[in-house]
Amino acid sequence: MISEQLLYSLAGIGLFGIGLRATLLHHMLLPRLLALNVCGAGVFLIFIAIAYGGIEIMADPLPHALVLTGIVVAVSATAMALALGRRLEALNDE
Amino acid sequence: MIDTLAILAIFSGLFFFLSGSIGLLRLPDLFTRLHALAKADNVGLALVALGVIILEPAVINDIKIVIIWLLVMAASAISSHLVARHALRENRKDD
Amino acid sequence: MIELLWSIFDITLVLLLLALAWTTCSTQDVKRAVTLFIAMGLLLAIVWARLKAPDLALAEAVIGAGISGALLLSAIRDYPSTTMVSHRSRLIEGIINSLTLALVILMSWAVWHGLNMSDGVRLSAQVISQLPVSGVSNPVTAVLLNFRAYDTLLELAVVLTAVLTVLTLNEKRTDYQVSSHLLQGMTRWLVPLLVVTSGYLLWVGAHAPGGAFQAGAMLAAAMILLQLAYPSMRQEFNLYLLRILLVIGIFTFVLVGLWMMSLNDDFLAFTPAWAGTLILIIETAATLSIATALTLAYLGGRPMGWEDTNRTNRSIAENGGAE
Amino acid sequence: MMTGGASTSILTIALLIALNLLLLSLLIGLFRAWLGPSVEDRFSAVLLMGTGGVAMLLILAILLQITALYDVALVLALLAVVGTVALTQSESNHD
Repeated sequence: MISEQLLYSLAGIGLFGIGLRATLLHHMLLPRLLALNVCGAGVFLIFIAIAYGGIEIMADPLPHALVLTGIVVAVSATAMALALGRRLEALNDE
Repeated sequence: MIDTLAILAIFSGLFFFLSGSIGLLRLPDLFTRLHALAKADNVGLALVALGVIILEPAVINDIKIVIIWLLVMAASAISSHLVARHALRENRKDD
Repeated sequence: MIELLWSIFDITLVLLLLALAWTTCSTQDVKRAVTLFIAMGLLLAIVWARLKAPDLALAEAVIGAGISGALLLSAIRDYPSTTMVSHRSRLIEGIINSLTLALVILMSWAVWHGLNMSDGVRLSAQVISQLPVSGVSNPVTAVLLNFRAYDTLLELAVVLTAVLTVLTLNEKRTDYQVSSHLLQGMTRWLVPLLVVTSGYLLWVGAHAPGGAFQAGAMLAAAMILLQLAYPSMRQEFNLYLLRILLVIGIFTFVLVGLWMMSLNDDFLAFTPAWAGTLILIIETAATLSIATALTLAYLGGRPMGWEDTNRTNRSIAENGGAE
Repeated sequence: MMTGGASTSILTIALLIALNLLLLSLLIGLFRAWLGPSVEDRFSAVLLMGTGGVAMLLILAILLQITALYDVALVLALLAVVGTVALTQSESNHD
C-alpha cells in the first residue's frame, strides 16, 4: 500500500521536475505553457497518490476535491495565458 | 463457466488490440496504419466490452457499455476518415 | 501473484507517463508537443482511475480529450512558425538542470519521510461523518459545494476573471473553412448526445462522481464541436444571453449565500434540510457559466458585435431615461 | 481478495494480465506517436490511445468495483471525436 503511494508520488515529483526544467528552458510561450501544465499535473499526482489508501479502501475525498478545483484553475490560467500570448504576437506584428 | 467465457472474450479482444498496435508500428504508410487501427477499435473493443458485460451484474451498466461500444464504432470510422482526408489534402499541397 | 501483477501495471503506467511528459517537454516541434500532451492527458485519466479518483478521471477525460486539445490546437494558428529554437547557453542550462535535480531530490526525501511517519489525523473521517447533513452523498461534491463552498465560489471568480481577460485582450479568431458533410452529419447526432450526457453528469454529481465542472466542460465541448462543424454559427450568438450566462453561476452562488446568511447568520451555511436542492441550483447555474466561459476561451476573444451591443445598451438606457 | 463481480482470484489474475497487455499495446502504439513522421501518424496513435483507454477503464471498473468508471469511459468515447475534429480543422486553412 505504502509502496503504491510512494511510486505514484515519486512519479508526481518526476513530472514536476520535468515540467519545471522545460518551463525554465523554453523561450516560446506555447511549449512553456505545456511544460507548466505538466508541472501542475505532477503536483496533482502527488496529492492523489497520498490520498490513495489501497485497493479495498476508499480513497480520501478531500484531496480529490482540491485537485478538481486545481484542474479548473489550471485550464482557466492556460486559456488566459494563450490570450495574452496572442495579444503579444499581434503587437509584435504591428 | 461464465467467467471462463468472459476471459475468453476479453483475451480474444486483446489479440486484436495487440495486432492493431503492432500494425500501427510496422505497416509502411498512414493509410495501412489506419486500417490496422480500425481492427483494434471495432473488433477488439467489441470483444473486451462483451467480456465486461458478462462480468457486470447491473443491467444499467450493461446498457452503458453497449452505448460506449456503439459510440467508439461510429467515432473510429469518422476519425479515420477525417485523418485520412486531411493527410490526402496536405499531400496534394506538397505536390 | 495479484500484488505482482498490480505492481507491473503500476510501474509500466508510471514509466509511460514520465516518458510522455519528457517527450512533450523536449520536442522541437510545437504541433508534436501538443499531440503528445493530449496523449498524456488521456493517460492521466487512466492514472486517476487507477488511484480510485473517478471524479478526477471524469474531469481529466473531458478536459484532456476535448477542451484543452481544441484550445491548444487552435492556439497553434496564432504563431507564425511551428518550430521552436532554444537559445539558452550551456551555462544557464546546466544551472537550471542542477537546480531542478536538487529540488526533485529534496521533494523525494520529504515525501519519503512523510509517508514513513505514522498516519496522522485525516480529514476524510470528518468528511464522512458530516456527509449526512451535507445534502449530497458524493463526498467530493459535499466538500466542493458545502464544506468548502468558499473555495468553489472563488474558483468561479477565477474562471470569470480569466475569461474577462481573454475578452478584453482579443477579437475572436478568424473562422475555419466550411467543413465536410460527414462532419456536419455527425455533429447533428453527437451534439444532442453531449448535451444529454452533460445533464446526466450534473444530476448524478449529487450521489456519484460528476458535478458542475464536468457537466460544464461537456457542454462547452458540444459548443466547440458545433463551432468546428458549422463555422457560420459564430455570428449568431445572442450576446445579451451570453453575458447573463457568463455571470449567472457566481450570481446565484452569492445570492444563495446571502439568503443563507439571513437565516443562519453565516455566509454559505446551508440549512441541512434544503442543502440538496440549493446545491443542485448552484451547480446548474455554475454549469452554464463554466460552459460559456470555456466556449469563449476557445473562441479566443470577443465574438462579433460585442462592443456594439454595449453601445446599443447604453443608447437604450439613455432613451429610457429621456422618456 | 476481491468481492462482488470479480469474486475468484483466477478471474482477478486474468483481468490483471489483460490490463497489462492492454497497456503494452498502448506502449507499442505510442512508439508511432514518437516516431511520426507526419502529424496524422502521431494522431492515429492518440486515436488508439482513446480506444485502448476505454477498454482499460472498462476492465478497471470491474477490478476496482467502481461503477463510475463506466461514465468515464462513456465520456472518453464521446469526446474522442472532438480532438480529431479540432486537429483536422485547425490545419485545413493554415496556409
